[in-house]
Amino acid sequence: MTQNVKKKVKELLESGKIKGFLGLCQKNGHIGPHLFCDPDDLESMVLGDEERPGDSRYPLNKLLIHIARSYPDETFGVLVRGCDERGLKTLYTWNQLNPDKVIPVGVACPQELADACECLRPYPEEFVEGERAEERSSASVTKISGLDVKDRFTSWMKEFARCIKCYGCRDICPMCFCNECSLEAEELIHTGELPPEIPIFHLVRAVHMAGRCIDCGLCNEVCPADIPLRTLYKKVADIIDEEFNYRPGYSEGKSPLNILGSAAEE
Amino acid sequence: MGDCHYLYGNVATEKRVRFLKKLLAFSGIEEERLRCKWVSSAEASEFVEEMQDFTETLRALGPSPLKQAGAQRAA
Amino acid sequence: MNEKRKEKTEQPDDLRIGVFICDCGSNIAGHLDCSAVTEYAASLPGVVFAKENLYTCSEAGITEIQKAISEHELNRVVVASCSPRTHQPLFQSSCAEAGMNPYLFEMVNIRDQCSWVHMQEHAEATEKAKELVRMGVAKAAFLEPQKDIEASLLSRVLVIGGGVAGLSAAEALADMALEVILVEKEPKAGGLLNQINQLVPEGVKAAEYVERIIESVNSKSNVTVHLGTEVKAIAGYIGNYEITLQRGEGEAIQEKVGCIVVATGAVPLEPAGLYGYDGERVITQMQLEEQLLNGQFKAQRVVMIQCAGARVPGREYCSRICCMIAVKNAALIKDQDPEAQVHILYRDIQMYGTEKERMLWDARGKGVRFDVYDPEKPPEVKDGQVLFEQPIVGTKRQIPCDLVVLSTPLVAREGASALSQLLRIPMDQNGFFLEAHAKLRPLDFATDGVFLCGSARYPATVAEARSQGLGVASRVATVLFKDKLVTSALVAEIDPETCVGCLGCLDMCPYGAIEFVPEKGICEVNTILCKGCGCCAATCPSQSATLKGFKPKQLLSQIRAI
Amino acid sequence: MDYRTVPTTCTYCGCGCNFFLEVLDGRIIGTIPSKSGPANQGKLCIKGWHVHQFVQSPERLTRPLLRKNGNLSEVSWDEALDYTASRLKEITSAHGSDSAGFFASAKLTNEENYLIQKFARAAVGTNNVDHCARL
Repeated sequence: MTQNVKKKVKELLESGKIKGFLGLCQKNGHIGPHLFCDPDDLESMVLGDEERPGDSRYPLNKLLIHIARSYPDETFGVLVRGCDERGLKTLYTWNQLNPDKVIPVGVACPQELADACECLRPYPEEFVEGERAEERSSASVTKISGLDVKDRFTSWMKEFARCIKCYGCRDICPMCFCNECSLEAEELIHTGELPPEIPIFHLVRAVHMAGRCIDCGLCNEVCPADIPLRTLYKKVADIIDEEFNYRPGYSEGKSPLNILGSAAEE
Repeated sequence: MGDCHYLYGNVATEKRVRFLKKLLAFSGIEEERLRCKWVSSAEASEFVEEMQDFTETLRALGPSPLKQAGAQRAA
Repeated sequence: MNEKRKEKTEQPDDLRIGVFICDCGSNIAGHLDCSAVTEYAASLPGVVFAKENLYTCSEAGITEIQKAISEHELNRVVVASCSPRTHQPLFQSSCAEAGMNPYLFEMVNIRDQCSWVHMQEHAEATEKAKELVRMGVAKAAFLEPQKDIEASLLSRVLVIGGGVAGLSAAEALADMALEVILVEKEPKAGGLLNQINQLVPEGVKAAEYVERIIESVNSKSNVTVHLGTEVKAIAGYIGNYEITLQRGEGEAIQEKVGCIVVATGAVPLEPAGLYGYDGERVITQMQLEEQLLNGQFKAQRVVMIQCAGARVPGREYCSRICCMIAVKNAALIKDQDPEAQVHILYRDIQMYGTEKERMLWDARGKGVRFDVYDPEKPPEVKDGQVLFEQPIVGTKRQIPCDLVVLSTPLVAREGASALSQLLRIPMDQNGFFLEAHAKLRPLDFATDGVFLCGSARYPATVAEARSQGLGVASRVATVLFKDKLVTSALVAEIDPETCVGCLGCLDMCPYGAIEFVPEKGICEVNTILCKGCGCCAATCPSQSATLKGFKPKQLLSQIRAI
Repeated sequence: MDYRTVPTTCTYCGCGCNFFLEVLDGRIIGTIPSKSGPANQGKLCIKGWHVHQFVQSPERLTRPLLRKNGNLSEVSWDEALDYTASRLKEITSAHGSDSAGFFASAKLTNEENYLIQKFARAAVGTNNVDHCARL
């Protein structure tokens, strides 16, 4: 399954178009992110499927920010699925990556993963591996929307009550690039409480995801308490789409919340 | 709209409020609890009307679920 | 990922707050218990002194504050009285005189939205005043001393546009001994007046009128006129603008100025496709002016159609001056040839002021016919006739004529949006420039240092354009006749330690006060341009952008005191 | 340029969560939980997420400290071990084996923890062994 990606990366590395390729590899029994710099060293490359397709995905575009900050003049390749590509696009608008210095190499997600993710577009614009799976709409959002307002409240309160405030949702999030985080701002959220102030902690994060979340679902995967964060942020994205006709990573340009005035929107 | 002391401040606010109302609703907090209206200093009667209407709305909705949840947690 | 500096949210322990409760005569004390509020204020944390005054803003009240600052070593002052709009500057400067940083002053309004609106509810009003005072004191605890921002000023002005508005501004500015650079796109100054016949009500020839102003401007040694020249680039901000001018294909001219006046005017609508407009049998008022000016006018039966292309979907505004022009020209035609027939078809006549109203009655007296038409059923121009239907009675009328004159509106220049982007100044939906406030600041832009006059703002008569030009000169003078620019320190700041250069704030700044610095990879605030609106602070995802005097800590302490 | 992701095990507690440390040019810049870590399956607690911060903290102790004349001062491992051994001997010979106690740590491996209890029981002769994860 990795032949085409390897071939493409080998070409890019040999031609000197990229300094390195940020992908995934199997090492010490773990699948993890790896920067491939040597064209003869692509043996261990994998796509992140261990037991199930895509069960070992990582926020490669976020890691790329770390590298690019130190090496702004170098070009890097990066492995992208549909969501990663949306992430790249959004990070470009936030000036966190330079589109001229990034060469994405795409893989399309299999149907099983697309179903699990309820992904609106489980493939990047161009891909060298995999086949285009069918898009899926979000049943999880519909389910919660269907509840009575009181039941919705109770259900979210139950979910948020499990939070152990590990900040994993933020730390894994490829769209969280701030140095200083509002979730740690004493003025906004009481400190020294576990679970963190309900529902403020999670709603503050949800607000920050508006116009930004690209629905990769990594937050949901890293949550030790299994809080359905992806569903919450899917709804956030739906709202921004309904109200302003903008969906991060799908639409062009900046979030409507980051554009002055109303002329540029709608 | 746009007729703001800070040029586009009210446009920016309006966008956020539109988003927030729907987010609150999804989180189980009645969106009627959040209201944003522009009333100029020359529109005293509109302001009074608006405030009375909002007070009525809040009264009809009853105490905020957040308050109840907070009390439960404290107990 | 995050190594955040923790800011203390406890109150500073060296607080010495003084609270002054104002009776405002009986304005406040007549409707609530000021003594109770004063007593309550004294009990609040951090408050070391509380005093009730009959009038805090009076000489005696001010002395009281200043005395208390020195006697009780106050490091915060809270005045609970009227609107900050009225007296905040007075109280602040009084505190400064007494040696306290003026930014450590906080004002609470217990009059306008408290005593005045709860006149029949003495007890409730008293409670509300207490709450408001508690909020003010809570915020005051977190106030930080600031220093006013100062910048230099160049005593030179750029005037863009050499029509009557721009010329008048240049003339007046030069008379104030300011150096003026006047830029006119056309090879000749004078603007629309060059094409106009004569002015009302005096009957002065337009060309003579404008020529006199041009000569006056040219005669002044401190005015440089650049004809056939356009503004290519503008950088900088109030007090220190760098501008690039371009004359044709010639070399670019660099200039530095302190203020900019926009007087780019407007243009008459070219009514292509309207009422069979052909420029011969169906012409515009502007073309009629030229015919009258050159003595080419020969028609015997004239029909004028008002609001041609105006007050229609897509161009809904009233151009203000077309009714007056039509009446003026109709009367003139009648003066030249009393036998001529002149018909004006209108929707409603807008003659501004008593002088213009007089013109209308005079024209009627001279035999000009006026007929109203229904905008739903506009007149038709057909085979040397104008057909229209009289509203109410419903009679269909035909007016034979040999000339149809369309009164078309003034419309914004095509180049307006380019200039709007150069200067970052707003336009309304019709492409006219938008002043800071229609009533309070009609000649200012919200951007400091940039001013506006004439038809670039909205269609104006010659007299209005002239007076706006003179007015704008005095607006410029209020800025440039100071030694230096002093602005409030309550502006935004961006923490360079935590900013990640995401540009989130940059596009949200209505004043173009935020700049991305590529070498540092962060955004910075230009404190002269910043107006302290806080859009950046509300947008910044990392709280790196904050607004001085309105930091989350300061606002939230106030809110949580409720 | 040298960018690596180094798989390792969390030393905070005894759970044994796996993660990768992001290392750029010799500096640890981030922690990425391992999706295939059997104990944590891609999740971490707040301490684990911030491992990269303490590793390089300037406040971290990197050499043994010995209190001399009331002040802590850095000494060599040899000196520290010699001192500990001699004091252990002195104290246990004067007051008996149970006058000493041993405190093991979740930050150690199983093998190291085995060794410390073995040392306590077999070499010193006491059952006074405890562990920070019991707190």
